[in-house]
Amino acid sequence: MARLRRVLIANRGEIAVRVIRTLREMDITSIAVFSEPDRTALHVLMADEAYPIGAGPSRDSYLNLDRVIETAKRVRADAIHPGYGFFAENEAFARACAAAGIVFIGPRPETIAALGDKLAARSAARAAGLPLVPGSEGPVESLDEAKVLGREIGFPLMLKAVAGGGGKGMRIVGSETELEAAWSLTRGESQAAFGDDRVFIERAIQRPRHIEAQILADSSGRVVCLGERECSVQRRHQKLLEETPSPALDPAQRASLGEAACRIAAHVGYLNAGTVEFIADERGEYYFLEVNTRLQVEHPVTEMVTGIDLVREQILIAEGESLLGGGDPPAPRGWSMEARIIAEDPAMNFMPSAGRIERVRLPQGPGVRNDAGIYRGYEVPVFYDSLLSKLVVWGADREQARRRLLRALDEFVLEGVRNNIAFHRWLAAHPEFAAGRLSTRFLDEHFQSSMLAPGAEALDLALITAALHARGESQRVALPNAPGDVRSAWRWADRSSGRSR
Amino acid sequence: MARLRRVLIANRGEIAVRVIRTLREMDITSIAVFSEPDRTALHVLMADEAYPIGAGPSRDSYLNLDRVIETAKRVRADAIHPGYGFFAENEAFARACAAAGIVFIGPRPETIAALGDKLAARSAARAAGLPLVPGSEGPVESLDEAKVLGREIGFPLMLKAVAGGGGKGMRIVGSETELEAAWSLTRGESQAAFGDDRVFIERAIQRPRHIEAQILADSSGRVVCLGERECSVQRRHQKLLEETPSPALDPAQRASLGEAACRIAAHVGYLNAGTVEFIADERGEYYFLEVNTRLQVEHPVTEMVTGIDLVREQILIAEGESLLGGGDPPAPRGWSMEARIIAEDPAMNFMPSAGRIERVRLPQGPGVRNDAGIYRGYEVPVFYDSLLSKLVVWGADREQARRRLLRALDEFVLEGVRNNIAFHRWLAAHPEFAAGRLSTRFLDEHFQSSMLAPGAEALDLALITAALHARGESQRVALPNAPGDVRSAWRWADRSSGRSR
Amino acid sequence: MKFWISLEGRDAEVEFRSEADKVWIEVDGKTLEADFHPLPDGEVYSLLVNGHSHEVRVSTVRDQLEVSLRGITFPVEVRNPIEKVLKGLTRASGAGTGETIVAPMPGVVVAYRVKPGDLVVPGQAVVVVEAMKMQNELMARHGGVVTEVLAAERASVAAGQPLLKLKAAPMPDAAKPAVA
Amino acid sequence: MKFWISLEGRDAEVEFRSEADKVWIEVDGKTLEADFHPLPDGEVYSLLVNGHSHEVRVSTVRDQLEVSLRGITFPVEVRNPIEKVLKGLTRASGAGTGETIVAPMPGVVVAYRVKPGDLVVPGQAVVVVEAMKMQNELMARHGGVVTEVLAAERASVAAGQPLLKLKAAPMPDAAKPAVA
Repeated sequence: MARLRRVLIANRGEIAVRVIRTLREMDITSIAVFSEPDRTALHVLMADEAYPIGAGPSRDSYLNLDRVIETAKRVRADAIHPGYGFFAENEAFARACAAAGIVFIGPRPETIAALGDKLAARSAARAAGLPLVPGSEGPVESLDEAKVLGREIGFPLMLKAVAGGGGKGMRIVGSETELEAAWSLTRGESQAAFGDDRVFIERAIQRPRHIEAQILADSSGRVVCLGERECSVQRRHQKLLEETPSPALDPAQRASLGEAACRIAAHVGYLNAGTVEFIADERGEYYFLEVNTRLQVEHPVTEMVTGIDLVREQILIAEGESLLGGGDPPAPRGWSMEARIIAEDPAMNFMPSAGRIERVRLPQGPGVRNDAGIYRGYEVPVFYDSLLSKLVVWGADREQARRRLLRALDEFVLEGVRNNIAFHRWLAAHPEFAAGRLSTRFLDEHFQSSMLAPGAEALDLALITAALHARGESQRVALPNAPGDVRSAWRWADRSSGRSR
Repeated sequence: MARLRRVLIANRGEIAVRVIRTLREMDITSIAVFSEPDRTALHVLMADEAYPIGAGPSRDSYLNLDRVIETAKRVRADAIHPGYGFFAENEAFARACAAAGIVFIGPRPETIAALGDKLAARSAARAAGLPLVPGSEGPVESLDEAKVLGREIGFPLMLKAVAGGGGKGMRIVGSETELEAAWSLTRGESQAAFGDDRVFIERAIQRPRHIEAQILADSSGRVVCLGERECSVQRRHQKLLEETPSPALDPAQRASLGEAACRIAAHVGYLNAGTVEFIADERGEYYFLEVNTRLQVEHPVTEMVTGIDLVREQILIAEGESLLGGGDPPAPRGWSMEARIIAEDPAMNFMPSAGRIERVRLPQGPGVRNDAGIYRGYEVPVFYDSLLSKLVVWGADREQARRRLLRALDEFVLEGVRNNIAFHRWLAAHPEFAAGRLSTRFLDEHFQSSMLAPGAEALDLALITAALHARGESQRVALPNAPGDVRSAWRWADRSSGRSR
Repeated sequence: MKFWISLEGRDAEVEFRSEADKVWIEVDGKTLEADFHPLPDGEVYSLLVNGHSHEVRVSTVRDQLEVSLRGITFPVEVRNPIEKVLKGLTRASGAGTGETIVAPMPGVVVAYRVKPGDLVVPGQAVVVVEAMKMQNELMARHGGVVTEVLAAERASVAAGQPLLKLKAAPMPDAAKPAVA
Repeated sequence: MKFWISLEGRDAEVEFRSEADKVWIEVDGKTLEADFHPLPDGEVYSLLVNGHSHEVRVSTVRDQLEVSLRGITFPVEVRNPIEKVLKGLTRASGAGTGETIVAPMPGVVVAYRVKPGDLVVPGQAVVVVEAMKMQNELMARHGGVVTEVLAAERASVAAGQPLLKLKAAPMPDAAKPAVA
């Protein structure tokens, strides 16, 4: 296949910026697309070229398939990088690219389709000999069948929507009596959410760890694994902090997990970069979960320890080159962690936040990498997800990486939009985290938002600051609130809701 | 020796910030000192503690030995990190620390003294069996002796002040006839500049490369070399871009240069981090130049390929620990380059520039490290050197590092102070640089400032921009210049001087 | 100068003095001294308190004064003594006169959990607003009886836009806010 | 709208039209179209010219308009046609009336290379100013006869401070500036 010259990025925010960087290093013209509110987004400023594709809501722009394809054709893009989210795992989009004679930088459409279906993925995994969480072979047809399975597998178990994903459409069932209610609820929700009421059953794992393997596969059929990432620290099924390697695996487990990931990739004839997700129980036994047929948000930690540019590999593979230039994966060096810096308000139960970045000073120096989608003065739009930046650190070992993360969080200045920097500071300083004892229930077990309340020193500083402010404008001090005053009402409401969790 | 708890950094700017970062990662209290104009400098904002030490001029603050030592004692610092410059290679300061019971994080005072004297250093190198540029054994007593040597060594040769350094007090002499004038001139200048008129003679090397070896030595007497750096690209003897490894050395030469560096370090009983500088001729033969008894500005490139935090090693060594935890130096991985981002005006013959940082967006993403001393709104003071930031990149090989450097320079936004970003873009894109054909004469041979003149597209953009500005304030357009108008006069003068070089 | 400053439920009388780059404040009997210097990008100060270096920011979001430091932002109120008294009065009557729930950020009203006439207890979730692809419950602080619904479901709402009005209803004291 | 814009020795008449976020300029017969949007931190614009993305900045340093893009900064002058004419006149006489050498940045006067009465040729170095630990020679553009020395040696001088006055002296045309 010919060398790519012009690549359109069908995405926005930090991942679009991330892809632009590698394109520039490869001397390939980077083409951004943007919605109206994104006219001055960082990916527009940084791309070689940028073209409008519609209004703010994703469906009118970044998820407007015809508009994106039409634009790519008009500007003579010879390939499209989908980033993650939006069209990244969309079979129809991949097919539309092919139909338009544009290279889709990712797996083949049929692979996306096959692995997008949870049950098809499960049976592929079974066929490839991957360990699966004990559960139903396929959709469970009736409540009675569900009860029988329940007795076999044992409670608690998981009711999962076949069409679900990302934590949506799943429910833990503690006992056979709970099963009856859960059965109809889950099917109803699944029907409503995904237009598909099929559900299946899995054993519920008590304190699961989320561990995933990064794979690359090229058109010659060669598959390699570039190690694993642990992403156990999550809130509402959203990953918050990822690291590699996983502190949970010993070398034997690591090797076996990597081989398992390569097996399923080879089995489905995978192409390009992908991630095989597993859950591991407390004994370190791992079970296949699903395959993400795209670049992951957390891919940088793998880049930090391997020195490999995954986006570059994606592009070379799409050009028909052999992955890693035909060489073997390098031995990973050291440890890496990524903290997702998100626009959310810890005092309001981590509700997403928007607004203008009034002041920003990204952490810098040894072992620190920022993948940011923001800059000073940038208005964070309300239409898209609330990931502002990814703070990635590298250390010679886990402890150096953790201390470096703390250091970087300490020097991180980000004001104007509420964010979770203080939360990450709490997390990185937590003894259980330092000990690597993680699970997807970490926050349930250890976190309360009161832990982010300012300490005595902070209050003294706030007093000084408030006094300086008052001195500055003693004449402009606000009048006492009117009865039933709007502003204070909602503030108190929000604060109490935040504190009450 | 006991663990260090409170370390004072007797420096400012990016290197003070650099040291603070490692101290924080080691959980050591970082103590900054600052001159009046540096009250809001980044190292003051980032340190745990910060104390004033006097007025703007260095001699009144950062070079005020008594004030610095007195402050360190008053705030109960148990060690001082000198950074580079200021007191970094000052024997008296190191002794003053010892006298005050404060650990000096660097070599022993006598080592600093011994290696600070060029001739003593040369004889130490000779004794340790290092290759030296053919020249006089010691100071040359008379013009006649100089002539004799000239015939032995051959012209062109170098007349060097014994007390000189950093390019000062040296003169190339092309022939015996030139020697007479040069002899008295050099001695006179040397007397005036250093209060010491002793000079010595070396063979002049035509297109020298500057290659230096990074060493670490601990109190057990163990010495290791962490590879070399090539710093050949210089202007007025100021390094502009450094890289590791050096494209000039083959593995055998690299090993032999490293061993030579360790030999002289061992010979003088070196302690802590240091750099042994060599010059190499076009055949790859290298000769000992001098030893820098401090951390170098360009140390980050070594950190990028080894994964070692050199400041951390300095501190552990100062605590009496064995270097690298007793382990062997890791095999270097990949390639790293550092571009010094300097406040200077390419249109005014690279005259240093000062002022306010109006807008800054540091490059980020994979393989990019910034060691910056600035932030938006910061006033660059006129008292200190003009290094604003160090842009450091890593790549799997030299070409990836070079392309990444170009990419990072492309996304670097730095406005309000004239700087050399465009110059570095020219450099990194130059075919001779890409080919690794470097020498300290690189700029003399390849650069003219007209090469930084804006191209046709830039002029079109400038027209559009100027028009937008005029539209915005068509009423505020400046009146025609008065005769002999001040502003335009100096501007033209400066521009012509810039262009004329 | 004298101020009343309330933050994080702490209500303090602050005596304030400043001179050049130095500021002294007296609060709860203790004296705090700081060297301060303004920084760019808003009302930001570099503070040196006994040599300890801090960056702090003051901002006003929808009339609410906030202080940010080390990634934590929390509301502060500054009043002079007379206002303090008035405030006390209005506060007392505040809970008695009802409250308005507003959208804290731009988004879409997903669903109301209550309808006019419903009795709402303090801390009860009353409306769900979707913003940035996440659903968020807004709660009433004082509670009361729902009098008005001010925005339709599925409607896009701006930050600060009123969604729901509550009329005060008698509450057990326990339900009264600890803060204030 | 119409302007005369001079930059890098190029002197162009520019016809200018704008509408919402779009701007069109006509210069030397060709038309340039751009989509523009202001960015923070000064007068900064994001330009899309045929889809190509650029960030440009305009600033005024000591009355001199400058444009910065991709790390290059260069002076620009914008005038309307009438001014253009006047300018022409004053320019012509400019060289004839002498010049003043000023310090381009804060520093210390190290040494004067000339004294009152000396004849200075165009481009000749007249004074050395040390700034940021480097010595820098300032040159005269038109040259002439030194009339006044305005700052003492070793004196600290501010940016823009006059150092030396020259009275015009007859010059061969060759010495006249090519630019302007």
